[in-house]
Amino acid sequence: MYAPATGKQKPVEQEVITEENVFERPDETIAFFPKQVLYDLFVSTLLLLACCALSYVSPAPLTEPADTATVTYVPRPEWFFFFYEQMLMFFPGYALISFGAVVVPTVFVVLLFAVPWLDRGPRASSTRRPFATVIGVLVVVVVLLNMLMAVSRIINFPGQ
Amino acid sequence: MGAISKARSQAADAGKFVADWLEHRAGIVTMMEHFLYEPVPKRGAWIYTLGSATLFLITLQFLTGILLLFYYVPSTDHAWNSIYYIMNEAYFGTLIRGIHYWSANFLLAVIGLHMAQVFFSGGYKAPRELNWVVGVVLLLLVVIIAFTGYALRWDQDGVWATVVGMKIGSYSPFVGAYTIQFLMGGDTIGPATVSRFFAIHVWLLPAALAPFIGIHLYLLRRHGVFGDEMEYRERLAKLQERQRLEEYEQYEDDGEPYVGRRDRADRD
Amino acid sequence: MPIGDLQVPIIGKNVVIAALVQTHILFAAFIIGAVLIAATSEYLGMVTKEPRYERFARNLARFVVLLFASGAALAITFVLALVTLFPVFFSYLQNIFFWVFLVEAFMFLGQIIIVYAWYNVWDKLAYRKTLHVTFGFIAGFFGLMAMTMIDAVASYMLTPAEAPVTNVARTFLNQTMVPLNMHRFVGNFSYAGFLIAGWGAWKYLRSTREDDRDYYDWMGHFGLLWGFGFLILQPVIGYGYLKGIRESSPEAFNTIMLGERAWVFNLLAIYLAIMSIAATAYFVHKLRFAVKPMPTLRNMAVGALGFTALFTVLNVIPADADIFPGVLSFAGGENTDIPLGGMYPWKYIGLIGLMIVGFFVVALYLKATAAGFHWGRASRWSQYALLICAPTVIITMMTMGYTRESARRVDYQPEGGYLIYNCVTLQQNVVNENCPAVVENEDGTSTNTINGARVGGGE
Amino acid sequence: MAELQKDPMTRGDFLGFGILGTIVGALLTIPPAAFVLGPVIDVNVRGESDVPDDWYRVGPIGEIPAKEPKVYVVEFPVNQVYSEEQVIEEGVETPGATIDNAVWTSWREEIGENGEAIHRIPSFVESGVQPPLTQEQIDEVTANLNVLSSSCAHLGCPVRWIVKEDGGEFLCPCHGGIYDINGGYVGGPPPRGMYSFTFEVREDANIYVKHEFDIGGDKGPQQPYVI
Repeated sequence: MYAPATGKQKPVEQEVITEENVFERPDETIAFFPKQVLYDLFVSTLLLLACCALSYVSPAPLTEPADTATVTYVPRPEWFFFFYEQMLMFFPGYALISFGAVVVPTVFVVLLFAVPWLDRGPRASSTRRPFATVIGVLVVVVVLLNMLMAVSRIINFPGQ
Repeated sequence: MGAISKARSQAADAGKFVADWLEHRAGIVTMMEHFLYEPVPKRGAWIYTLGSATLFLITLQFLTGILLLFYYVPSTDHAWNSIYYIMNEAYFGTLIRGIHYWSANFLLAVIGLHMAQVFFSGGYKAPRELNWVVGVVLLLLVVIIAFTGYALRWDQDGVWATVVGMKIGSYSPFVGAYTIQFLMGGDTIGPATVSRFFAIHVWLLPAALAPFIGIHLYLLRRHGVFGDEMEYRERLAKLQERQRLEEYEQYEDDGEPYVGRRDRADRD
Repeated sequence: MPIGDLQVPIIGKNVVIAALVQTHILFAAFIIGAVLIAATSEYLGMVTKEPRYERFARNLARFVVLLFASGAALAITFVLALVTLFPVFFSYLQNIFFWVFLVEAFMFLGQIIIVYAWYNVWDKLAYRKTLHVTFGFIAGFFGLMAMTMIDAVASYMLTPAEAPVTNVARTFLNQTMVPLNMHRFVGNFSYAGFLIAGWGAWKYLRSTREDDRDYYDWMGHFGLLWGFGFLILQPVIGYGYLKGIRESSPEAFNTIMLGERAWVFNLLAIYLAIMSIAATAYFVHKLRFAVKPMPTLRNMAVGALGFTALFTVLNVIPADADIFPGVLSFAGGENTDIPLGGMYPWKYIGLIGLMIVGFFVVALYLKATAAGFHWGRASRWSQYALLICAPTVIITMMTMGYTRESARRVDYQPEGGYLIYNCVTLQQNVVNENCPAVVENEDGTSTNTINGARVGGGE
Repeated sequence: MAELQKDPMTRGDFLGFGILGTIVGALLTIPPAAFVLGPVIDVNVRGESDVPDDWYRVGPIGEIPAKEPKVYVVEFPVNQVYSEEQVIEEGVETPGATIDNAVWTSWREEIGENGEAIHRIPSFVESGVQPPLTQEQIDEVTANLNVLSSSCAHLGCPVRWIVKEDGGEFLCPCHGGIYDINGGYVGGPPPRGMYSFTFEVREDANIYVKHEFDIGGDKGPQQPYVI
């Protein structure tokens, strides 16, 4: 934990900054209570207002009761599964469907868990670790593009 | 002394008395002081609000979720009607369900941003690896809660999304058939599916979510907030300065003019 | 036809348009790719403080500035040719995409201003390098935006959305807009990269001074990294693109994949084979000069070269491989239940194999690049490999352009094929009711809002 | 605060605790596991499906047109949780839960030598059906009838029939899977053709169906039955 903010800590000038303790204490700190809590509350109230306004402007959807014998309805996933559904398209045929639907996401989640052990470089800023940043940006771009492709497929498909 | 100033001093004494009484018994004041006045990085304060926004949205989900529980009935022939009742008959029903729905969407977006912020600012470096792992567990829990929650309204969207989701699940090698039979409560969609999804969405996963959020916050306070390298600009500058000085001394004694470290490799 | 029906005497209208647009794209693709490569190299120079990045960025920027004018001239002539030779079609397109063309024009203008300014203030802004680098990236961004707008029009021509034009979302974001834009974005880098590599190799073979040899050897390496690195992403994006075409314009898909234009993709497979074998061989050869020698990994790289050759062979076999009856045609011939959906298994394995081996070799090579190389000692034939890649990439670019445009031929049936798929024919008649710019009048007939012609076959 | 009292622990104690703990732990987890995994055990170990193994009426064969398929709705009673028959008999008299499926029925279509389609609609059906069918009439109908589940073989979206100039095709609107009128695979992401029900035709000229797919000799993976 940080040394307490009250006066007793060692005067900073004498402190010899080494590779290990450079990230020990940030240059300037603010107390959590007044300042940071205010910022957080500001963002939270914005979100709350947005939720309340949206819940009247476009209410939570409730289509007609379920009918499992329909042939006219087109099921669509929620927006946050768009990229997943579009990604399935890249694994055709019965040999690859289970690969693309389950194996690839599990591998992605396992790699996500292992990120701190895959990128062990000392420096944290993204410009100082190009390999991790490039892969991070690639993943984000692929997800966004897949989402965009899914949107373009959904609005253009004769589903309406 | 006027009546007002007397009342004020009495109120102040009463307040002090209560605080001391509580402090002696529960040590509440020191704990609050310890938590509230913890030093946090200053420069990037606005970016770190993403984490607390996620926390706020999850609490919002817990609250509105519990309120919805007062009216929701998890059975195939009542689920839709109970939600119709919430939306049309219950006072402020549209608001409560609206908040639950919209803060779910915002929650997933904000979790994505929060994860990206931590990844690109390197917040998972030692000693904070565990916090990253707990974060990923939280992400998975939230996504599964979102998927199970979508089915509870038992309308066309909900049921058919579950059917497609189950079919995708059935493609997983070895365990596919068993997992979806467990989730559907049999080998076809029916009343058991609603009650299972209800149990998972309302209690099983949130009960798993709460302690992990606790661990996440505990680890956060244990190692302090790692914001971004911009928080350590001056300290990094001092470090590089000291390293450069050390390097100069090393060359002076062997008498050669100093050449950049990289080119030394090419020259010999 | 409102004005006289112009016919170009010998070579015909289509060849005029094709010649102009192909050359324009060869210039424009290089410019968009090169501006971003130069800006990145300048940034790398700023970070690693090595003089060669700076020298390369400056030379490349000068080359781009020189090429820019001729590229732009070709574009203008191309538009003029379109307006004169295909007036109905072009006004039809202009009606639908007016704002898109306007934005594209301004993006083009922005790119011109910034690229010229960026090159001319190179010394003046030397003391504020970060600002100068950001200018480079802004110029690149403008170029990409111009390309995105053009891609909206190009993807619309091949896969028009069946929605009325007022539905802007569907018209702009039609089925193949995103994959086509991605395919060209990655293609520009790969194209520019291979050309830079070829240029570096050519100068390396002709250079006499020691430091020139080092510099051009490095330039060949840098160009090939861009070229091959982005080339291996193309098959996946191409697959997504073709899926989009099949979903919204099945006949066009059949023409290029199964119909009489299918030979084009065999050609493409051959180009892909040449480029990937040459690039992998170059990487394997260069690994010998790594500062940090990696003997085991280098042997694996040789293995990778073998695999690349195998996968390219798999790719080059034509789909209907009954030339060797029984041997190569997949078990059971016609009614085999193909495990990969409609894909021919060996072509799919070939492409995916090429990509995975490509990733492995590039990652290995990047690891060696991080530690640095001893420049200036590359062998002659490794430079010849780069020299072969440059013309191959130019022909690939042209073949790909030819495929996309000829997909709308749809074996010539309504008056020689379509200009906008299922909507405007080559003789510029609107043939389909649900064409966006067609208006349903009360008496049931529908008239084309542009030339007032009654819809349903040219009269 | 009293300091922690650390009495030395022998290896024996440790093993004792370990074994005792595991036994008690196992005993404590088996009942909840069985409680929760009940349905999985029923389906896999005891082989019972939620839908009683019986024939369910789909609809008359007379109304199926020659060239295009007709959709019927079949209602399967679902014995799950509180809607089991025995439970309803003992308890409160409530209607059991049912799940209805859309079933595409069509006459088999073959491509003749000269390339145009022959529709195998039995002659006596075209000229109006008199209910008591003879045995060979039933055999002819059973041989030429497609009874297909409307759930797409790829991800289970409801498949629809779109009319095109020469006949039509089954299209799955989710990802563009295409099947022909017999349910055979034509194009798109599905790994195989449409699933067909095990069905039988009885004298009363009605189709009866079981709640299971007839994968028979047909290749391709048989995914668990979802709807």
